[in-house]
Order: sequence, then structure tokens, then C-alpha cells
Amino acid sequence: MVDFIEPALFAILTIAIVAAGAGVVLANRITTSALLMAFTFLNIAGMFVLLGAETIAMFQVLIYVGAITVLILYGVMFTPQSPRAYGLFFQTQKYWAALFVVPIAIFVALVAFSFRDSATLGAKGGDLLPLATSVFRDFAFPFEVASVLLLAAMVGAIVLVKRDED
Amino acid sequence: MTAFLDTLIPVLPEVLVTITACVVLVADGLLPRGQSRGVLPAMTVVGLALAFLGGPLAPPSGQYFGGFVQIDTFTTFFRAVFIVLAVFATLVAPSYLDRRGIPPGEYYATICFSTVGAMTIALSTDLITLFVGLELMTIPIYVLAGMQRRDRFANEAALKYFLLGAFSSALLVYGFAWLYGVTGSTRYIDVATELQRIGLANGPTIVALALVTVGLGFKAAVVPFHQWTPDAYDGAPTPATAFMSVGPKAAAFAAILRVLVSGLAPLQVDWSTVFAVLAAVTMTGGNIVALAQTNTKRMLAYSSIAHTGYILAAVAASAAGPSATAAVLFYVFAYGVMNLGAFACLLYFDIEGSRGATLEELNGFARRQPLGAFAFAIFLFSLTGIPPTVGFVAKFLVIQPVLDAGYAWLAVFIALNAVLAAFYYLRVVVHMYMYDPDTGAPIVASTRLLSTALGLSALATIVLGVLPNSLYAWALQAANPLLR
Amino acid sequence: MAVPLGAFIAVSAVLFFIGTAGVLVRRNAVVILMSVELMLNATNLALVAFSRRYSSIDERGSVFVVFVFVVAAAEVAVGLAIVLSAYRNRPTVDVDEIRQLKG
Amino acid sequence: MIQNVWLIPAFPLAAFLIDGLFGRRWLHRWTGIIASSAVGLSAIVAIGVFLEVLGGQTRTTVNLYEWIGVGDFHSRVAALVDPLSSVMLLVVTVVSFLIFVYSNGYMEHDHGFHRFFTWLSLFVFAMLILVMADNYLLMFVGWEGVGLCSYLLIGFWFERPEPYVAAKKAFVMNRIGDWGYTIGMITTFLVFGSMQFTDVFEHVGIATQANLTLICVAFFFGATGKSAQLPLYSWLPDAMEGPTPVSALIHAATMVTAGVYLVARSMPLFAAAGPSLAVVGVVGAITAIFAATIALVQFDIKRVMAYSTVSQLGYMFLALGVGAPVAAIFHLATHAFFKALLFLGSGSVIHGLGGEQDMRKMGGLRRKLPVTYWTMLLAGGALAALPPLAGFWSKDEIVAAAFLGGYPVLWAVGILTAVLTAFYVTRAMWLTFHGEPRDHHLYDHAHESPAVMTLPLAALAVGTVVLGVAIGFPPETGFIHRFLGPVAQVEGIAEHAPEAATILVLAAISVAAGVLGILVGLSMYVRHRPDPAAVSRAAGPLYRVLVNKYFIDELYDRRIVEAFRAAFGAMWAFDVHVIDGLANRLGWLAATGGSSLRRAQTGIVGNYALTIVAGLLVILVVYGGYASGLFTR
Amino acid sequence: MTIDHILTLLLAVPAIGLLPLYVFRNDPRSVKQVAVVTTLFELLLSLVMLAQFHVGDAGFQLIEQADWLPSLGIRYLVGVDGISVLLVPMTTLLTFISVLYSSGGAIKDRIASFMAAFLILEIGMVGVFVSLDLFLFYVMFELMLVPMYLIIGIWGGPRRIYSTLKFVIFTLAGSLLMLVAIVAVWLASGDEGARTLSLPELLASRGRFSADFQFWVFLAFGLAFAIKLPMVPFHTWLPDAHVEAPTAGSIILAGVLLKAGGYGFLRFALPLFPVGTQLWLPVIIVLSVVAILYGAAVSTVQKDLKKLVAYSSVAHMGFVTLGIFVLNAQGGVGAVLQMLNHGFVTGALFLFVGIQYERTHRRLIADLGGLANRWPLYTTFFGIFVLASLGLPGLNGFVGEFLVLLGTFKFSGVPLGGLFWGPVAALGVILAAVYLLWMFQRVMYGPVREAYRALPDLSPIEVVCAVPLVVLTVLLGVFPQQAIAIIEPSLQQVLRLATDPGFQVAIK
Repeated sequence: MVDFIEPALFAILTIAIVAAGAGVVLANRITTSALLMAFTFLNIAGMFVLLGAETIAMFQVLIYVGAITVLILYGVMFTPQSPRAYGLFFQTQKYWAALFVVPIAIFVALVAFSFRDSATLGAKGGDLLPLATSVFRDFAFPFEVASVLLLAAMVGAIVLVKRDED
Repeated sequence: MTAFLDTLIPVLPEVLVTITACVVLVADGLLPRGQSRGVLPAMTVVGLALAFLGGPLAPPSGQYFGGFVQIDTFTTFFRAVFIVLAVFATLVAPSYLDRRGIPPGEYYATICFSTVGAMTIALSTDLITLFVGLELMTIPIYVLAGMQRRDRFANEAALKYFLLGAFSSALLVYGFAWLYGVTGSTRYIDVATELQRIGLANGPTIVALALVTVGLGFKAAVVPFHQWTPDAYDGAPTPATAFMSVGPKAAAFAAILRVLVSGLAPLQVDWSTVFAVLAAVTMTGGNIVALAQTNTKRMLAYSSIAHTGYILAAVAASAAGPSATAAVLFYVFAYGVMNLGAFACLLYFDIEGSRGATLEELNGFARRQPLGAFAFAIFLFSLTGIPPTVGFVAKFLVIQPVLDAGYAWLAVFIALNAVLAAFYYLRVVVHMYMYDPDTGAPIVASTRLLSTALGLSALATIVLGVLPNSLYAWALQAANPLLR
Repeated sequence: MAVPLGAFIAVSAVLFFIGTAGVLVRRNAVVILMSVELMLNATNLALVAFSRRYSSIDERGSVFVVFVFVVAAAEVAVGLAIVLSAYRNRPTVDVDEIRQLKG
Repeated sequence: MIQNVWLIPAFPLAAFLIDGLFGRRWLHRWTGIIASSAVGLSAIVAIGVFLEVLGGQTRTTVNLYEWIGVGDFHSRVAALVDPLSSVMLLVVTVVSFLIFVYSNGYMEHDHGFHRFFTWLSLFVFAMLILVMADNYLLMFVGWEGVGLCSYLLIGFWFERPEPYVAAKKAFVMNRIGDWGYTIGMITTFLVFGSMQFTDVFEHVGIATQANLTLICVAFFFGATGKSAQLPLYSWLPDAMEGPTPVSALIHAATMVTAGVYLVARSMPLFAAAGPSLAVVGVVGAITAIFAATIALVQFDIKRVMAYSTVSQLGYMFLALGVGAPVAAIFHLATHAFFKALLFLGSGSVIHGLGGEQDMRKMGGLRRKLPVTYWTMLLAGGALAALPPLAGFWSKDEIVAAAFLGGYPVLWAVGILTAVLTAFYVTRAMWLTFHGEPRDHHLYDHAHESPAVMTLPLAALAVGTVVLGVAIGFPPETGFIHRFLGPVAQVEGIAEHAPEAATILVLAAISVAAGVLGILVGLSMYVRHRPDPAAVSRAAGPLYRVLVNKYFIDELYDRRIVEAFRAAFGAMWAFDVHVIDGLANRLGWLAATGGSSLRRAQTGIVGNYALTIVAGLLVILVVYGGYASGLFTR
Repeated sequence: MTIDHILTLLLAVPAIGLLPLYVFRNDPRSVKQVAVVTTLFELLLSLVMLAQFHVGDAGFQLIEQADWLPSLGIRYLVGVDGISVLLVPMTTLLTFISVLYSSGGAIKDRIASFMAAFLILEIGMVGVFVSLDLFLFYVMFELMLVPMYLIIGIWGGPRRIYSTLKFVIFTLAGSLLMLVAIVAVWLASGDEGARTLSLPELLASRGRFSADFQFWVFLAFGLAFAIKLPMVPFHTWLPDAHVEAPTAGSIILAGVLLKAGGYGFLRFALPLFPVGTQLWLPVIIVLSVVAILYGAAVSTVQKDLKKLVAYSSVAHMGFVTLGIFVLNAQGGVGAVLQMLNHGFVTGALFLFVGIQYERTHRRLIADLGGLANRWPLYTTFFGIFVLASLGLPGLNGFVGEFLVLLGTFKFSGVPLGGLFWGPVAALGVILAAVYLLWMFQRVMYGPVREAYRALPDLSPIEVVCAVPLVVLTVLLGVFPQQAIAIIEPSLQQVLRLATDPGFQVAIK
């Protein structure tokens, strides 16, 4: 019985992720896309939980579903577009794109199944502490670099959007 | 506190560059508009110079930060390359920024941030650091490209560069994820050990290798992942173009060397042929399209793609041992000096509303600005690969491992491509020296700082061409750590 | 009956290439940005899943995810800034219309 | 004296340098005197040398220095003084001296006076080198040198087109011959390991028949160029565009005989190479009669002489061909005198008429130019081979040699040619000096030349008369045979010892032929005084063929030259359009490739991303192929 | 007088001259003086060098060396032997004459740059002839390229840009392939750490070059040299370059630059790759003979004076390759002499065409005529060079051509044999007379044209330029043995290396 829940959850999440992801790409309203994106993120957080990575799932909710989605919604609001036909949302090369992407996707997805280990084996719960230890002690250097990255991004974002003084 | 500082000693140059960026930002905020003009670049250069000098203070080689920082000759070499390029990009910029209303503090700071990112790549020991460093190097460049906010070309350049850059980053990091999945580690050494065991012949490794190839190829502007290059270079403000044509490229090759040559070394037989073909396609593609350009800036952009091809040839030849890596390093350095110089020469032709310079605008340049034209000519000859310039030595050094690795056809390709390239490089010289100036020729915008910078790099181009030994010896030394 | 690791990876692959398709087919720069975010999320899924393979979640895989978060945030911030600054000069985010640089 | 033989060319060389360097600015009229006295000094030395050779010094080599020596090839600048060369030295210097003196008068009013003597001196120098050389290579220096001077002097009056066109024609035709000479010379070296006459002739035996034939035919081809034989004769008549002393010196007395000298010099080779001598004889004979027929109908007095020279040179080759080199050289010497005299005489006439050369405008001039007339009459007689003039002895010697050598056909040709010769001489003399003046204006202004010109005429006339003595009787034991005998004493040539009666009969036939020719001529011109037009009508197509010189010039100058020019033009077109076109096409291809690839750069982000994905697909396929063994690396 | 380090000094003097040139760049008079004095000094120095040369030794002399790229075994290694020792003074003389002539008023615009280009060019040219390290040689080989590119492109005629680009592209195409070959030679020269590019060491280790390797490497070297020479069918850059180049540029181009090709064959290609030589020899010999005839044939139909002389160069350089590849002493010495002679004579021809052009501003033969009348001095000089060019015995042109022909007749290693190719090549000599005399008569002879009546004869400077060339033309024609004595030992040495029986076996 317990064995059955995991696959079921996985199936539900999978369907949600794929459907919502496809929706992001196909939706004709941008706000719809954004919301579907947030929904995808949420489902991925679920996947994380399923994989036993609750901390990551929490971050996922915070950063993606929270911050990034909001940022993007702001972006959408600041760049209003006049309504246009649905077809014009897509580029002319869509068939070409399908031609190239689909085989790659199928190939990669098939290859993915060569990993046969059980995904939930040996799952540890409550992994915030070890993760924090890793990030702040073992990965101190990349973390510092990442902080510089955020600083640089901040400066960049400001310089690009601030109004001219004169 | 001292202990904390002690831990920073190995990465002192990176820290200093970061501090420089912050200081410049603060100073920009504090100083009144008029004063900051001369002070900011001076501060930047001083900071970078300190970082340059700070390098030797660091303990010579070893791993720090729990094995996340690798200080060796390779690192030192690239640190020097990046700092030199940043200094140069700083020196040529001031008057242009002034004319175009680009905020100087942010410009210099962004250059510094990007430099830190590039330096991080050079000292990384695992894919995570590499990825973060790569992003730290690239994201400021997106900003740099779009910093001239009022300019539609700059907007477009930034947008395209950003979208494609983010896209390719995603490809790259997905490749890293698969690599991790295959090997269970992100450290180059462990990755290599594991790959040694399993080889290429399984699906996940293929996927990982392909994605990594594409991702890194994009950063280095390898055909067919190159198409962002001309548009981004073309639209970006010229000093930024000068920097982004060399800094990120050098960093990309640092990354390629770190990831492919050391991390993926076990698969070398597999990727090297692919890279050889990519190199041939890249140099030919870049050169042929450059041939059809009439805008010098765009032409130089395509030419930079071609040069990627030459460097990539040496990467593909890494079976030849340290000489291949040394050739990459030497070429990267040489390319940095001469290409930055060439783009910076375009600053002379800068007038409102024009991007770069059409060939016609260059007419008679030699009469109006003899030394500037002379410097430009030297860069162009060097890019062509005519002795006694550093570009020639670089080509010579590249051909050598390529032949050694058995890619004779690729060596012939390099030679023929150089001929092709000569045509469009020399056409620029033709316009500068052999046509008389048109009467509506743009105003020459020369400043002492720009001229000094150009003079120095022109001198370096020649001196390193005549006496390349110390640089090559250094490059050889720097190549050693990769090959254990 | 445990879900095999491959299934998670496969989901991540499908999502990744949905994102890829989004980049390829959409004209709106913001949607393209969203598609890139989908790709990054797919990466995260793969990373976490892979980290299971090595019987631990505190090591590299998860940490990598954290850094991808950071990068994604930075990218979105800068990206939106770029889109906005372009939009100010010319009110469009249609990448097919932003093509003055070519050839 | 022989050791100082180098003085002979040294004098003209010095004159050349002095005149050439200082003539234009400072020396002016002195150039003539300097040059003449230099050649005079040479003549004196030459006489000394000749006497010494006569005294028994039959073969001396005087070495100056090594000219070119590489590996096993060595050639030196050295003189070979033997009877043959000493005779030639003598003839060349003496005749030259006389012509130099004459030229002082003839060229007096020409503004290129100094230039004339400069080049003339150079010519003599080159001719002397040719004659004295002890090896084929040095001889070639003189050989080409005289060709050059001939070029310069034919084109002396370069402001008019005809002279320089003729000059170039002469040089180029000589060059064509020189091609043969070069082949002969180098092959000689390959076969014998040396180019020195003495080395080569001593080892004739080591050469195969084929080699020898190749060498001889090649040399003879060279000789036909220089000595105006078929097929390379046609430059000589055109060369008459040069000043008349030049025609006399170069195109009658000296340079054109170089070919004869070459073959005579190489007699040991020719004699050993069976068929080649026959070639020489036949070509000589054909040229002799061929040129004589053309001479029949020429109106330009110098052209008559020119064709006559070609014809007489043919005689000399005929002599060589039938194995009578002595006769050839003897004829060469006598011809040098009488033909020079004829030319100088013509020059005197032309000078007297203010430049007119057309015999149709002359007539009756014997009263106005008596010295010229009488001297030319003697020379004409010699040309017509009337005894006891020198020409008779030498020509008779040749035709007799042909008969005795067993070549009756060649003999018959020789006799027939003699008839024709006598006819055209008579015709020319008559048209010029006899009858009524046909152009009274010219006639009235005609005047005898000054002494500086007539004295050389007289001197030459003396030679023309007395040189025949050298033959002695019977010829085989005469002076010339004794002296030049060694030249002929080579394997393969039998000395004939015919009976005196035979000789006398042959001589009689010769004389008869000459007389017949004169009589026919006189009968045609004295009695009928035919109108040229009428003659042409009467003679019909044959006459047209002759007047047009068998259309050979037509063939050479138009057809062949045009064909070559067209071919070369086509080659140039090939160069421009195909070779260069290919290079340009490559460039065009690259540029076009660039422009079309440029179009792939659409400016649309999506397209770029698509390219990236396409690249990813390809790379996946390649790696997959590697992994599955589908592709090999 | 013995001067140490004279070869380095020869390379340094023009470079030193650049400095005052830069200082006085705005004063044309001083610029001219500096350039003339520098090149004159260089000329004298090269004569001293010639005097220091020990005639009769086959090996390299006056050697100097220093480390350059020690990690690659690349050295600065210079020296001369009999083959190169004469080419150096030829170079310095022609440079001096070019500079002197140009300072006489032929160049008015940007004179300082012009002179600087010449000085740099001189370094490259001298360097090519004294380099004994392939890397150094290549650097010098290319160093000649850039100044000439500028000289043609800036101071040239109306189509200068097409021509100069063509010149550069052609030359680069060959030389870059040679660069690949040089690297290949380096790799093959020894095991890692013991590799070298210096000629003496390469000669010692050439046994390592397999037949297959030699085939390809010789092809690459050959292509570079063939383009430089130029050999048919790689010659089409030459007429264009010559037509557009300023006079001094043409002199140097024809006089010196082309020689780098022939010299390269002798110095590097033959001794290093005996098997490659054997394999390619028939092709080169046939192409040489074709060049002789084809160049001459095309010359005859040229309308432009400079083009005519340019095509004649193609024919004359055909003799050079022919002489080199018949692999015997006569041919080889003839080829070297032909290089020298062609340098002096064709250089002089271009000088005179230039002098004429400067006065009449016409280069089409049809537009000229009657100049002999007005210009006796000019006519005399020009005539002498024309005659030397058509190979008149007694002048220098003959000696080289004759020796080459002799060598060709002797050579039997080609299909049909030397007795076929020799006479065929000799036909070119006839054609030379045709086109040169025809040109001479059309330009110099005939009635003088009204427009040219007032034009002056040679100026003193021009006479000074011409006299040394005339003297050499005559001296080398009358007393060539002195030169031969210098050349022959070294040439025999090269031939010994090229025909080493140890390498013949490699060919089947």
C-alpha cells in the first residue's frame, strides 16, 4: 500500500509538470504562462519531497514560486503588448524546432531510463543542517563567488533600469 | 580575523578585484560628476594593478578552501591574462563613456566583476565553482552590452546575448547535471577517474558530453553556436565589445581546458575529432562571413569567431601533450592583446549614431591619425598571422600540436583560412592607407589615454612577436598542471 | 514498488526539452525567459534525483541546486532589466521584431 | 707577333669604348678617324700575324683567361691562330679598314656619325672574336656580337620604320639560327667533353654517327641564319635599309661569311658525319640559284647586290658541301673584295644621287662617276666570273670541285647560276651606268664621290684583280691550297688530282657560262632597252613570282608571324581568363559564400537558438555513433 | 678590415636607420638623406662582408647564433655560403638604387613612410638570404611581404589595390602552407626535446624524413617558392603587381623578392628533401620549360611596357628553376648566376621603364616612340639592359642561361631527356629577342613624338643609379668566373646533399 503511494504521487506530479510546462509554452496569455510556470515549480517542489529533499523543496517554493514568479509577473506587467492572433505568438520556425527537439528529447528521455537505481532508497529526512554545513563550510568559496554574482546582478539590474538623472 | 584573512590570501587577486569594483561603485556615488571622470578609471587601474601584484603573494601552488581553489601556474597565467585585459578595457573607455553617457562607475565595476568571474573559472576545481564563475563572468557582460540604454542596438545586443546566453547556460548546466549523474562527483579529478572507468559507450555519458560540448562551445563562440557573437559585438558599446571579445573568450577556453582537457580527459579520443571538425568549421565559417562584411566592427566580430577556430584546433590536438595546451594559452594571450587593440582602434572612428565604422569611413585614416592607423595595421597584421607579430607566433604554436596530433588536414585548413582572413584584414589596411579621406569623414576621436593604451598593446604585439620565448615558456609552465 | 530513478530523470528531460521548445518557438522575450527557467528547474530535478543515486542528498547534487537557484535569480533579475530597458526605447518584446543587427 | 694577336681585336675595342663614351660630347668627327686608324692598326697586326703563319707557325693557341668554368665544363677566352683564321683576320681587317675610310666620306653629314663608328668598331671587334676564337663558345660570343652590331647598324636610321623593322628581322632570324648553334655547341660539349676546336677535332672518332649528324645539322642551321641561306635568308635583302658601308662590310664581306667560316672550321666534324655535308651542299646550291633568280628582276641596286650575296654564299656552302673548304674560303676572300667593292660602288652612286637607289631612275652615269664606274665594272666582272679577275678563279674552283667530287647535279646548278649571275650583273651595270639618263633631275645633280671614298674603291679594285693570283696553277699546288690545305686535310675528304685538261675544260665551260649570261644581258638591254612592264607581261606569272621573291616574305612576315602572334595572343587570353580567372574565381567563390552564409545570420534569436539545438543533435549523433561503433574516429 | 657580427649588423643597420627617419619624418630632405645614407652604408657593409667571405669554402661562414625560442629548439642562426653571399650585396645595391632613385623626386607623397617601408623591406630581404634557421627564414620571408604590400598599395598606380591584395594573397597562400610544412619538419626533426629548425642540424637528421613525408613537405615548400618565383601557373600576381608598383617597388620586386623563391629551393628544399626533390623534379622541370616559353610568348603580345618586362621575368625565372632542378653543377651555378643577373638586369629594366614613365606618363607601348632621338644616354643604357636581358653573350644574362641550358642538355632524369627539354628551353631565347627588340624598337625608335620633344634625358641621379648596374652587367658577362668560383663549392655541396645516393633507394 505504501509502495503504491509513491508511484501514484509520482504519476500525478509528472502529469502536472508536463502539462503545466507545455502550457507555459503554448499559452497565448502571458500571465497564464507565468502562472502555469509557478504551478510547474510547485510540482517540482513536490518531486523534491518525493525524492526526500525537503529542504530543497522549501527553497524551491521560496525562491521560484515566490521570488522569481513575482519578478516575472512584474516583468510581464511592465511590458504590455497589444493583443494579437494566437499564431503570432510562435515563430515561423516552429516545425523545424519540433523536428530537432523531439528526437533529442526522446533520445535523452530514453537514455534516462538507464538509471535503474531506486530513487527513494535510503532517503534521509530533515536535511537542512547538513546542507547548510556544506554550503557555508565546504562550499565556502563558490558561495562567496555566488554572493559576488548576486551583487553584480544587482548592480547590473539597477544600471539598466534606473531612470536617467537629467 | 587574521585567520580569516589568511584563508583569503590564496585568492587575494580575486578579492582585490572585487574590492576594486565595490570601491569604484562607492566612489562613483560619492564623487561629484565632474571629478569622477578621471578618478574612476585611475582607481580601477590601480586596483587591478594591485591585484596583479597580489598574485605572487599567494602561496605558489596547492589547493585551498577545502579543495575548491586550485592555485597553480595555470591559474596564475590566466589571472594575469584577465587582469591585463581588464586594465586595457578600462584605459580605452573613459572618453567613449563620456560621449555616450554611459555610467562610468558601473562600467568599471562591471568589468571588474566579470574579471572576478573569469578568474574563478581559472582556479576552479569542480563544476559548481566553474558554473558560478562562468555566470559571474557572463552576467556582467550582458549588462555591459546593454549599458548604453538609449541605444537600440545596444538593447538588442544585450537582449540577444542574454537570451541565448541563458539558454546555453541551461544546456551547459544540464550537461553538468548528467555528468554528475554519471560520475557521482563534480570535482574534475573524480569525474576523470570515474570516466576513465566507464568510457563513452553508454547513453548518459553521451548526453553529458554532448551538452557540455554545446554549452562550452557557445561561450567560446564555436560555429554553429556562434550566432550571438556578431550581433552582440556589433551592438554593444565599442569598449565593451573590445572586452567581451577577449575576456569571455579567454575564460571560455580556460573553462574548456579545465573541463575537457582535465575533467573529460578520458574521453579525449572521442571529443577531439569532433572538436577538430568544429575548429575547421568555425574558422572557415568565421572567415568566409567576415569576408562579406562592410562594417569593420562586425567584420572583427566574425574574425574573432575564426580565431576561436584556431584556438579550438589546438584544443582538439590536446593529444599532443603540453604543447597543445601551451599553444591554447599562448594564442589566448596573443589574441587578447591584438583583438582588444583592434576593437579599441575603432574607438577612433566613433561618431554619434554609427556602429563601428564602415570601410569607407576608414578611408585615409592613415593621413589623419598616422600612429593610430599604424597601430591598427599592426593589430591587423598580427591577426592575419604575419611575422614578426605575436599573432604569427601563436599560429605557429597552434599548427605544431595540430600536426603532432595527426591532424595534418586541420593544419592545412588553418593555413588556407589565414589566407582567406588576410584578404579582409588587409582590406582594412587598404582603406586606411591606400584611399584618400572622403570629405564627410567622421571626426577622429583620439585621446591621449586611448593612444597610450593602443601604443602599449601594439608594442606588445611586436615585442612578443620578436621575442616570444618568455611568454611561451610561461605558457608551457602553465600547461603542466592540467596534464596529470 | 519504488519509482526508478530513471523516471525522475526522464521527467526532468521532458521538462527540459519543453523549455527548450519554448525558447525556440516563442516570440515574447519574457516567455522565453520563463522557458529558460523551466530548463533550469528541470536541471534541478535531475540534480536532486541524481544525488539520490549516490545515497546522499547533502553533498554535491543538492548544493549544486542551491547555486542554480542563485544563478537563476540573478539571471532573471538582469534579464528582466534588459527586457525593460529595451522596451523603453521601443515598446516591443517580440524577438522577431528586434532584428536590426543581422547579416 | 702571334702572341700579341689580341691586339687585333683590342684596337677596335678601344675605338669602340673611346667613341662610345666620349664621341657624342667631345669627339664628334674625330670618331671616324679614331676608328679607322684603330682598324688600320689591326690590319697591320693581322698582316704580321699572317706572315708569321705563312712562315710556318701553323697552329698557335693564345690563352687569355678562363671565362666560364663549372664542374667539368671549362671554356676560356683564347685565340686559335692557324692558316684559316689568319686568312680571315687578314680579310676582315683589310676590308674593314677600307670600308672605314670610305665611311668617313659616306657618313660625313649624318648626325649619327659618332654612333656609326662606335658600332662599326664594335662590329669589327666582334667579328674578330668570332674568327679568332679557339672554342665554340667564344666563337658564339663573336657570332652573336656581329648579329647585334648588324642589328644596330641596319637600324641605324631608326627614325624611319623600315630600317628598324629590318634590323629586328635580321636579329630574330639570326637568333633562330643561333638556336641551332646553341644545340650544336652544347651537344658538342656533351659528346666530346670540350668545346675547344683542337680537342674536338682530335677526338672526332669517339662520337657516334647520330651524334655527329645532330651536331653538324644543328651547326649548319646556325650557319644558314648567319649566312642567309635557305630557309633563313630573307633578312639579308631587307638589311639593305642600313647605310651602304654597313651593307658592304657586314652583309657582304664579313659577317655573312661567318656561317661559311663555321662550317669550314668544323670541317672535321662535317666530314665525319656523312649525310650532313650533302645537306650543306644541296642547301647551298639551291640557295645559290634561288637567290640568283630573284636578283634577276630587282630594281633596287642594293637589293640586287643583296640577293647576289645570298647566291654567292650559296656557292660557298656548295663548295663546303662537296668537300672543298679551301675553295669556299678562297671564294669567301675574293667575294669579300669584289662584293664590298660592288656595294661601296653602289654606295658611291647612291651618294652621288643624293640617296636614290632605284636603278630605273639611273642610267648613263658612267660619265658622271667615272671612278665608280670603272671600279665597279671590274667588280662586276669578277662577280660574273670573268677571267682573270679574282672571282673567276674562286668560282671556277668551286664548280670544278663539285664536278670532280662527283656531284654533277650541283655542278650543273653552279653553272646555271653562273649564267644568271652574269646576266643580272650585266643588267645592273647597264641600267646604272649605260644608256640614257632616265631621270634628268637626278642625273644633273649627280657627282663623283670624294677621294676618301674613291680611294678605297680603287684599293678594293686592286684586290679584286690580283687576288686570283693566289690560286696558282694548277690549283692543287697553288699557294692557297698549300696554305689552307691543312684545313681540308681531314678524314672523309679525298683530295682530287685531276688532269690539267679536265680543269681546263671545266674552266672553259665556266667562262662560257659567264659570257653567255653577259651576252644575253647585253642583247636584252643594249638592243631592246625593254620597258619593265613589257618584260613583266612577257614573262607572265614566272616574273610575278620572281618579283615577289617567291612570296617567301609574304609567307614569313605575314602568315607565320601572324600565326604566331595569334597563338601568343590566345595564350595571353588563356593567362588572363583561365589562369588568372581561376584565381579570381576562387576569390569570388569565397565572397559569394560569405554573402550567402551571411543570410543565415537572420537577426532572430529563435533562429540562433534553433541552430544551437541542431548542432546539439548532430553532436549527439556523432558521439552516439562513436559509442555504438557506427563511426570510427 | 674585419668586422665582427657583420651579418647581424647588416640586419640591424636598416632598423637603426628607422630611428632618425622617424625623428625627421616631417622634413623630406632629411628623410631622403637619412634613407640614402643608411642604404649606402648597408651596401658598403655588405661589400665588406663579401670581402670577409672566404672563397672556396663550401660551408657556411660568418655564422652567428643565439637562442631564440629554446623550448622549441629555434635559434637565431645566420650565416652565408657561396650561394647567398652574392645575393646579399645584390640586395643592398638594388635597395640603394631604389632609394636613391626614389629620393630624386619619383616619390613625393609620404616620403618618410616610403623610405621606412624600404628599410624594413631591406631587413627582410637580407634576412632571407642569411637565415639558416627555418623559423627565422620564414619570419624574414614574410617580413618582405608587408612593406611591399604597402609600397604597391600606397604609392602604386590606379589598380594598385587589386594588385597588391592579389600579391599578398597569392604569396601568403604559398607561404602559410610552407609554415605548416616547416612545423612538420620541426616535428620530424627529432624526438621531443631534441627538435630543431636550424639547417645544419636538420641536414644531420634528415634521414628521419620518410619518402611520403618528403613528398608532401616538398610540395608545400615548393608551392611557396613557386608562387614567389613565380612559376607558371602561379605567376598571375606578378604582372599585376609590377604594373601597379612604383618604380622602386618594381625594381625590388623583380630584383630581389623573386629570388627568395629560387634561393629557397636551393637552400632548403633540395638539401633537406632529396627524395621529395626526385619525386617532384619532372613536374618542376616541365613547368620551368613551360614558363620559359609561355612567359616569352605572352610577353610578345603585351601592350603595357611593365607587363612585358614582368612576363619576361616569368620566363627568366623559368631558367632559374630549370637550372636548379637539373641537379648538376652547370645548371645550379647557372641558376644562381641567372638570379643575380636577373636581379641586376630586370631591376634595371624596371628602373628605366620607370624613368620613362615619370617623364611621359605613358606605359602603353603604342603611346610611345622615337625616344631614342631625344635621349641618347637613356637609349644606350636601356639598350644594354635589353640586350643583357635577351641573353647576349658578353653580357651577364648569357652566362646564366647558357649554363642552365648546358645543364639541361646534360640532364637525363626526366621523361624525354635533356636532349629534348634543352632545345625546347632554348627556343625561349629566340622569343626573348623577339619581344624585347620589338618592344625596344616601338618605344625608342621611329619619329620622335611632339609631346616628348622637350623631355630631358637622364638626370645625374639616374645616371648614378644606372652606372653600377651597367658595370655589373658587363663585368659579370665578361668575367663571370670570379662569381662562379664563389658559388660553385657551395652549390656542389647542395647537389651532393640533394643527390645523396643513400636517399635514392627510397624511390622505387
